[in-house]
Amino acid sequence: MWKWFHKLASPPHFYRLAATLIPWLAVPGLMLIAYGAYAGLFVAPEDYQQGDAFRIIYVHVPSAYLSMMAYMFMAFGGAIGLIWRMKLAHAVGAAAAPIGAAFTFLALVTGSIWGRPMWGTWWEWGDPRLTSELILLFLYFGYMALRSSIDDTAKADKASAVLALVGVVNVVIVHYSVEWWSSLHQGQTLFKEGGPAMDASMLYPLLAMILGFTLVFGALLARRIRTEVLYRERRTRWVREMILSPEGGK
Amino acid sequence: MDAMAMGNYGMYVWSCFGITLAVILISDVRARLRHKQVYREIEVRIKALEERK
Amino acid sequence: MTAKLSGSDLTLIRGERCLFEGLSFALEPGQLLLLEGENGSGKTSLMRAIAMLLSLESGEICWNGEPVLSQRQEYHGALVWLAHRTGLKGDLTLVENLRFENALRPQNRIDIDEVLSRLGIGRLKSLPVRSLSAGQQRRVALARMLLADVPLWLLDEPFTNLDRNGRLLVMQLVEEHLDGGGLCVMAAHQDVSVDALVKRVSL
Amino acid sequence: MVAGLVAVTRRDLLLAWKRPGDVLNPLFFFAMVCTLFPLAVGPSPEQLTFSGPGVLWVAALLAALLSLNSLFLGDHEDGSLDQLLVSAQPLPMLVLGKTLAHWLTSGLPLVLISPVLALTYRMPGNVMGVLMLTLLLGTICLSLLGSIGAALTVGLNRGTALLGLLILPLAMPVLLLGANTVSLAAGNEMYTTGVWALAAYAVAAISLAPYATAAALRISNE
Repeated sequence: MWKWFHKLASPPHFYRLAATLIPWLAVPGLMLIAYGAYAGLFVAPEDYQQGDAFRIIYVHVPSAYLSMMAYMFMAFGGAIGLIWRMKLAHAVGAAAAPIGAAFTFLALVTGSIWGRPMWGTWWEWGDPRLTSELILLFLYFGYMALRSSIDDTAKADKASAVLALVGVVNVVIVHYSVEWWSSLHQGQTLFKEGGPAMDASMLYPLLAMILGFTLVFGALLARRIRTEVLYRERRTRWVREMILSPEGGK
Repeated sequence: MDAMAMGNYGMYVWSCFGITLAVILISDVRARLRHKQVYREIEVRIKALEERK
Repeated sequence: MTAKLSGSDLTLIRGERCLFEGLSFALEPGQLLLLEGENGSGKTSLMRAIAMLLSLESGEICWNGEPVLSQRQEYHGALVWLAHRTGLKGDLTLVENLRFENALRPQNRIDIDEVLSRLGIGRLKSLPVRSLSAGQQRRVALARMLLADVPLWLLDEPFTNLDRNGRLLVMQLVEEHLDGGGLCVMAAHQDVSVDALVKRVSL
Repeated sequence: MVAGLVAVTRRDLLLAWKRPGDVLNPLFFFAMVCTLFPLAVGPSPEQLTFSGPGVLWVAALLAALLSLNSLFLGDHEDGSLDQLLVSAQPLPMLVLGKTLAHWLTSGLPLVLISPVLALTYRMPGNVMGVLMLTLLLGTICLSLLGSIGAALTVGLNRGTALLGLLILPLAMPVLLLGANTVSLAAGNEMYTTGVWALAAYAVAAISLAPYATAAALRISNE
């Protein structure tokens, strides 16, 4: 197993592998999203309480899920990069940040749009999930701000890896402390305790959307990792040969 | 067709789906542009080195 | 125990530039390793890498045959680092600074006054360091080095801000250190004449 | 082991003694922020008693943040940070020493003068006690969290803004626990859960933060 992992971790190998991987992730992902969106919008019955507004769940939940997953990528990428000094792992961390921030923003926007008809306001501090999501967005901005303020890539990688590791511990703490905080004040939440009552025809589109979003996230991530790898390896021989070779490595 | 109206929540539901599509598209386009830009920068530097040799 | 410092196949890349590649050296007790090269040639970076302040791209530094990465505390306990900046607190007096250094090395037993008089800064004891001249501050940093009483000296441009007899004093101290079986790595512009085996690395 | 910690703490306290300005500035800032609020919102007593805990806690958080930027900056500039990184003493211990000295010169004074400001917010005596307790635990957490941020940004001279952006999201649970515990006490409800949570956070921070700070220092001092 170790040999496989080492082979994958070698930048030139990963750079080419990722290129072929992107369509294999993007196409099925988009198909799943197409099915999920159609089924979620038109096939699934409306929620007996929230009516059709609950259909926003099909984009809100996947985005919120990905905003967390991207941060995990940043933390694990950082940890592996620090412990085994693997540039590729740092590249994964650097690539995941902007995508994670995009999905966190998406979760916040869809959450507040969903809240408008439910609570009558665009923002309800009482909802613990939205508030935790907002703090997560600040964590992303902090990570990206630190990374952009350090010129030397190697140092930026290591410093932001430490911040991501400290941050991932705090994401958990933020989640529980915000839950405790909102239990003090009777804020309304989007979900009833167990979430909207979901029968099968409602649930399948959601699973499809989550899987579809994850695959699309994988494609976006793979593309950004290629760029990060290319930038970090810009002085190496394999990059020079690739660029000078006739068909290039677009 | 009234299905589109989403029980007069249409504006909220469609704006959410629209924004989602927009964010995914923008992320993809920005990722592609960034890759092209980095690739071109490296290409220019390496080609310049080659000429000088 | 024959204290021994060696570096094998050291490579360091800073941003765009590769400062040195495949560099190796070995240092035995009583020997001086002289790093030569103009400004910006990577002398300080190599010194910082030897002091484990900088991580290398590849290659390994060993102390007594063992890689330094696996014995950071012992290795740091056996060396003293003299850099461009003196590393002294300007607001504190000379004695307060040195007393702090001593507290970090509880096991040593060299008397402060004897060292200060040796370096000719005995009468500046109660002045805040920031009011001293650059040369005097350099001598205080040298005092810290003598007080540390450790086998390995890492000196980065030790002669800066020193007048003629200051430089002679440094050479004398290095010679005594080497005679006593110590090791010294020095980065300097001008040539150094010492009656001990001098190994040179040019960058 | 502890020799390093004691030595660094003593040196930093000596330094703070010689530069009282660095200690007093955050206190003035704390007092000023507490007076800004009534000016902005109006002096009505119910308003002040209701928002007192929150305002005092936010002001304490910002004051603590203000003094963090200089935690390692001075050492970085005069080269003594190099000496700490090359010392035989374990770096997390030295870093803990610095953070302890920082807390003694910034966090503790905040706690001590907070009752004076709490008076202006018509805070009853027992609530003031809870305020001081939560501020005591909270400032410990803030100093430790802030030392990580200060270590990450020491070589960048980007000022407090970047440090704030890094640390505030991490400090939000501390603020949230602290402020709400005090307002619970003000409403004489059961507030001990918040205090235990803050204490747990402080213990976790004391045992984990120095390692993160040490790693961050080694990275940013390269």
